[in-house]
Amino acid sequence: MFLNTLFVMSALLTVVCAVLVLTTKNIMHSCVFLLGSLIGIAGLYATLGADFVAVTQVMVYVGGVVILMLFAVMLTGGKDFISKAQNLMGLAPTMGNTWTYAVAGLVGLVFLLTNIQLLSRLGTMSKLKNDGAFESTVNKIGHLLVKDHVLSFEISSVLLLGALVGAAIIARPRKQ
Amino acid sequence: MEYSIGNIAPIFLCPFFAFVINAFFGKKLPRQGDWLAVLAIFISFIFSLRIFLDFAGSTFATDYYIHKVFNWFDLSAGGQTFKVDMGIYIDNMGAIMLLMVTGVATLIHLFSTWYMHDDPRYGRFFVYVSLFTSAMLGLVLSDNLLSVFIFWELMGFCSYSLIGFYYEKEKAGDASLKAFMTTRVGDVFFLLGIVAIWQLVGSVNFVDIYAAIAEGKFVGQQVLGISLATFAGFCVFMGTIGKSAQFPLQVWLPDAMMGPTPCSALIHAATMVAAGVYLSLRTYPLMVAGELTQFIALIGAITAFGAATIALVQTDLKAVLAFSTISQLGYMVMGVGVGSYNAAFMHLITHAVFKACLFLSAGSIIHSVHEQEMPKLGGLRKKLPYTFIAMMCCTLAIAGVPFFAGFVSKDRILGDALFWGVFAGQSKIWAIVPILGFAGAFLTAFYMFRMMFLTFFGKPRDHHIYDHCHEEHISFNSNVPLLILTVFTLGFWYCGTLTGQSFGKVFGSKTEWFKILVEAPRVERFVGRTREPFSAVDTRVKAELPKAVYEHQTGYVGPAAGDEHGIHKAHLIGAIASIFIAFGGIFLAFLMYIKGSVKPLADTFSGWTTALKNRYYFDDFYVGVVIQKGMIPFNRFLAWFDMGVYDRFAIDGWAKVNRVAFRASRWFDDVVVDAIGVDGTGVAVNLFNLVLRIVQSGKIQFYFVVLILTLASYIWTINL
Amino acid sequence: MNQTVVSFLSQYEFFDHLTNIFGANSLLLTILIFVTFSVVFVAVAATIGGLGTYAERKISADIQMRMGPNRVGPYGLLQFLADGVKMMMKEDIMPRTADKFLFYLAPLMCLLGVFATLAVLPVSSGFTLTDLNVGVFYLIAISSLVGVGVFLGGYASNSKWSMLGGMRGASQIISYEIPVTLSVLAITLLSGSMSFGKITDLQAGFITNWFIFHNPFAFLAFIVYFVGAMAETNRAPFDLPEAESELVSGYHTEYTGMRFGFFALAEYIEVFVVSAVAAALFLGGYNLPFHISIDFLPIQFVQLSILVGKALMLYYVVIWARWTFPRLRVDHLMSVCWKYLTPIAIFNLVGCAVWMVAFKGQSLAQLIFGH
Amino acid sequence: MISLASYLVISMILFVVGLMVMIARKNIVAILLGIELVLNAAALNFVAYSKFVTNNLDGHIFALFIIVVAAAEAAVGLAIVIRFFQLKETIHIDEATQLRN
Repeated sequence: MFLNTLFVMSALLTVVCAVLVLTTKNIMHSCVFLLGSLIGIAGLYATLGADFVAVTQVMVYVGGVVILMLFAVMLTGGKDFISKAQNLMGLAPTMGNTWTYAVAGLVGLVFLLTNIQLLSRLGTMSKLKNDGAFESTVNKIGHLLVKDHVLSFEISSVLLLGALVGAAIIARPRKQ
Repeated sequence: MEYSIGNIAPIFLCPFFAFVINAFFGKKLPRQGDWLAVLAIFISFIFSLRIFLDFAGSTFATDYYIHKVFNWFDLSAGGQTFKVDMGIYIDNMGAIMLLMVTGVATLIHLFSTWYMHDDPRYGRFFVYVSLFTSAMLGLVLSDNLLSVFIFWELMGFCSYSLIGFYYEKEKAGDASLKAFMTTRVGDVFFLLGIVAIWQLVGSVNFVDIYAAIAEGKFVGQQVLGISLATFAGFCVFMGTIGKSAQFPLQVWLPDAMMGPTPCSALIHAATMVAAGVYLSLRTYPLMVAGELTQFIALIGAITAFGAATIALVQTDLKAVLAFSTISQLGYMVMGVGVGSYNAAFMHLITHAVFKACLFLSAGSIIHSVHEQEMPKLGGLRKKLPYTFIAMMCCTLAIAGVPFFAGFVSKDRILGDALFWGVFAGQSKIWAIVPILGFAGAFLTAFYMFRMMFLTFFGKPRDHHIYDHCHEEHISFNSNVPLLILTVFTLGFWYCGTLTGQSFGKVFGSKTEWFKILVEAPRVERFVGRTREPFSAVDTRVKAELPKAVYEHQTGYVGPAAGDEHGIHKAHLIGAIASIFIAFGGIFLAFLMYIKGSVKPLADTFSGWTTALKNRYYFDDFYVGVVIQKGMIPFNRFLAWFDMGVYDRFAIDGWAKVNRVAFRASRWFDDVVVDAIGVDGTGVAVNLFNLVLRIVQSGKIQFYFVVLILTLASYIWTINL
Repeated sequence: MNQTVVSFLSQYEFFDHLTNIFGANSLLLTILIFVTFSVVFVAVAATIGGLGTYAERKISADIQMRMGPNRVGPYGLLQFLADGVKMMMKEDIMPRTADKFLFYLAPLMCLLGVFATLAVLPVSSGFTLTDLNVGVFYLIAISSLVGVGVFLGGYASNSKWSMLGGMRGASQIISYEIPVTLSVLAITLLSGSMSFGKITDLQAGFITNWFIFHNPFAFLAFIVYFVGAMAETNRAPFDLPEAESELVSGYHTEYTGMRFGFFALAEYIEVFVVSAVAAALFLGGYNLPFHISIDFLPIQFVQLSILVGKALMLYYVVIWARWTFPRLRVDHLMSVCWKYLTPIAIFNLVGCAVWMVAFKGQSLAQLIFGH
Repeated sequence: MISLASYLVISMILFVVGLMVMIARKNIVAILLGIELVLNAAALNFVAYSKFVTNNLDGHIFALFIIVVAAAEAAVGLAIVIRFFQLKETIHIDEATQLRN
């Protein structure tokens, strides 16, 4: 019952915020809705018993979204999007126009249908195998990370380092 | 004693590493890294001393040699073999040479730390000197003409840099250029000789050349109508002429005195110029095979006498020494020519010692009084007592006074020359060689003592300079090197007797080591000898090799060893004549410059004196005739040929042909290629473009849509 | 399931009466207890936050040798209530060009971030709302929502001072999260758990069992944590986002009335929370220095008062620091974080790991005095 | 109510919405938002399958790696956006049609 309530709330938060990300015209609002959506996903993780993943999701994305917002503000300027009323046909930098939304809707529809086509076969698979009590995943994940998945763990650390250095190099202002 | 590469390579590598380190970090090192250079050459000296003691000290057989080879590069392909080897070759002569070079170089390095210490480019001097020393040692260690040539050129470069060391002076720059260009003439011939030998022997290794000579490969081989051996020997000897400043390429050496005095001592007296003689000694069998001995003897004699005459009128301290160097080198070359292999090499060694000492003494004087014009000096004996002792001993040695080294070696050369020219039954015209040799010896004694008297005796002629001169004190780096060298100007170090003749033995017969160790290469024993790999330790067991026998040998190692009587007679005459000539020259100098009872003969031979002062007009001849009248008109002719004939007919005519061809091709280009090929392609591309432009929009979202739709269609396809 | 206040209360007899009323295993009862406790927690926390403003003024007055507030109530103790009433009565102004949605959202987000941390705050062995097994991690994660609130507040006001304050706040909070997290990670390493309950239980006993005295690295980690936490809560000397001499009032320049009150309240509660967390992680938490059965209900209140007392002592230190140290410059602020605190924190982490391996997890006191 | 299908449907909606954001929006930062949504949809799928099908924690590990990759992607992506903005003074995606300058 409790889990069901949490699931419904999280699912609604996720889906509604995701749709709002798509439809809202202000990039900052989009970012906030994205944050909502991601926190909703964290809630979904929690309903799946993935406590560590859920908290990591919140941990990473709250900071990450703030950064995204910072960039959005710095690169587009906040004021324009508040003072100017947006019409759907206008070509403001943040937004697409009707045309792009139409294309996006079409493509989304196609992909939705594709996915439904795929998901329709899953009826036989959706059996809850692990219906036991909630147990902590932290220790197990720790063991998995340093035993079974140690190579990918190390590679991901190299990836992060590379991304860090690469980002620093790319973003460094160059003297022309 | 087994030698591996680790025992030998440091001789060459120590100075080389000192050069590398000093060149890059010298300025950061304390004292600009001079201690490094000195230390390096001293280490080389220690290693050389070890080798020398092994070779001379009854450890090896007399005909033992170390020869280690590694493959430098191998371009063999198909049936062709093209392997170039590098290696180390040390025989008795090489061991003695190594000891001489490292020993003299060590002392000169030490002296340089005193002589050069106020110089603004103090560190750089040691950089050059280290490089030079390593190149010289590399040359001595080389087992083939190619690496000899490499080190030869490296020394040429060092010589160039050191002559032009004071490049602020225009004369120094000119002198360095002159030295470089003049020796280059000889080097070109030398390279030609190497190529000639290569194409016959397939190798330029000394051992292979000796073996080839022994096998008679050179017999009957001709190039350009002359014998190949003659051609190759001549070309190699031209290298000697250039490097050892023989007639007619002697002009560079006097000018080379523009360099710092220690470098003059090291390069232009003791080692580099001796390298030319060393080379001709190494290739002596080739010279014999090419029947060049008479030519060589004549060149040597002319050089020895001519340079001695020029030295008579020089007033510059270093110029006298420079001409005396040329003259002494002439004696060595003459010794090679007359077959006095042993004595020529001995003279090389003794000359290196006393000439280095002389130059260092001159350096000491110059550094003390800051003047090198002899007429302004005089009476320095009291101010510079140690320098005086050193210089006096060396002068006695070079003048050929008995008991000194110069007498031993020069007398043997002259005795051999006398036998060769007079008693050996050749055409009488070759008597000119000993005559010029003895005349040169007389002049040598005269001009050397003239120099001594003018410098050290009499009253000081310029009191300002005299008073400025400081009293000399014993110091490890100013006059101790001189005194050490002075010790070795005595004759008994080199032979068993004080006089060099069979009489006057003092230390018994066992010290006649030089004669036993050094002999002309007997080419036949090199036939079929296999090479040792570089890393291998010598496998020949000590016991198998005959020991060097140090007992009194009456047998003479010289030309035509059969004619004992003639040789003995010639040497006896030669020795007596030498003694008289030497003392005669000294006495004449004494009369002229101390007593003043005989006037200098300049007025009597005024025309000749003028010629002498102009150095026989060689420089003028080279500049005025060879270059002005010969080279420049020739260049003009070439330029005319280039512009007038080649340009006009060949190039312009070809251009005309091209123009016609061009018209034809333009038509083809315009009509066929352009209209059909290029424009047609353009139209085709344009058409294709119309389609592609829609797809290739550069808009990433469009690509993304296509990607997604493709993915969706793929999923649909595999699912349905 | 985790240890929660509900499962704690279920061992007492009065719980049986409650189950009789609501029915066994009733969701309603669970929710009722949770809601009750949450409301109490929030109320208490808000009171502490409100008293924080009073304490701030009183302590600053003490440091500056003034009287401070002394009119409302005894010793001016009710000043915060008066302030609260004033704020609620004030006109709620919003700039015309502000982003309305975000302008409303920002202070709420701040409050949300702070109050959500109360869920895992280990106030006592029984009264803790829930003892998550990823509690520490959760606390750090959820408290960074405050940064979002600060940034959104700065952005939504559409004022350059607010914007600058918001930018500074965002960069500062995100940056200082790193040394703080690394320091907390060191404690996680020492205790082998991320649950507050377990971490606190490991520190039971005498003062030498506290993690701050476990090893030298942990002591350094405490300092790093405390400095970083002060920066994260925008307290002086790290109060760049609201530096009144530079940015008028920083990200909440345009806020008035209760919305401003939310920001202020969130800040003061957050200071209390990080102090409590520091007390729980490093200073032994709610543990008494002697063993006592926790089943006896009043003991819970003793534990509660111990933790709150420790937290308040740290709270005092924070206020003391504010009125003692001058404010940092912006570039200094960043270099303190990235060039000093972060390397030190990494060093601590590695040092703790080495310590755990080298001394088999024994603390310094155990090494010296034996077990 | 809590079944694999429900999670997959949520994940699908997230994915399609992210897709549409990426297609419809012209702001590069907004496109990055879309990418985050898509990545999270995938991660959610992994965790859901881990719970309902494989019954081990490999899905969690994968979700963590997706978060890592998303962080790296955001870092590099934002750096590129900064460079792009320095060059063009806009972050409109349609300006990004050239591979150099």
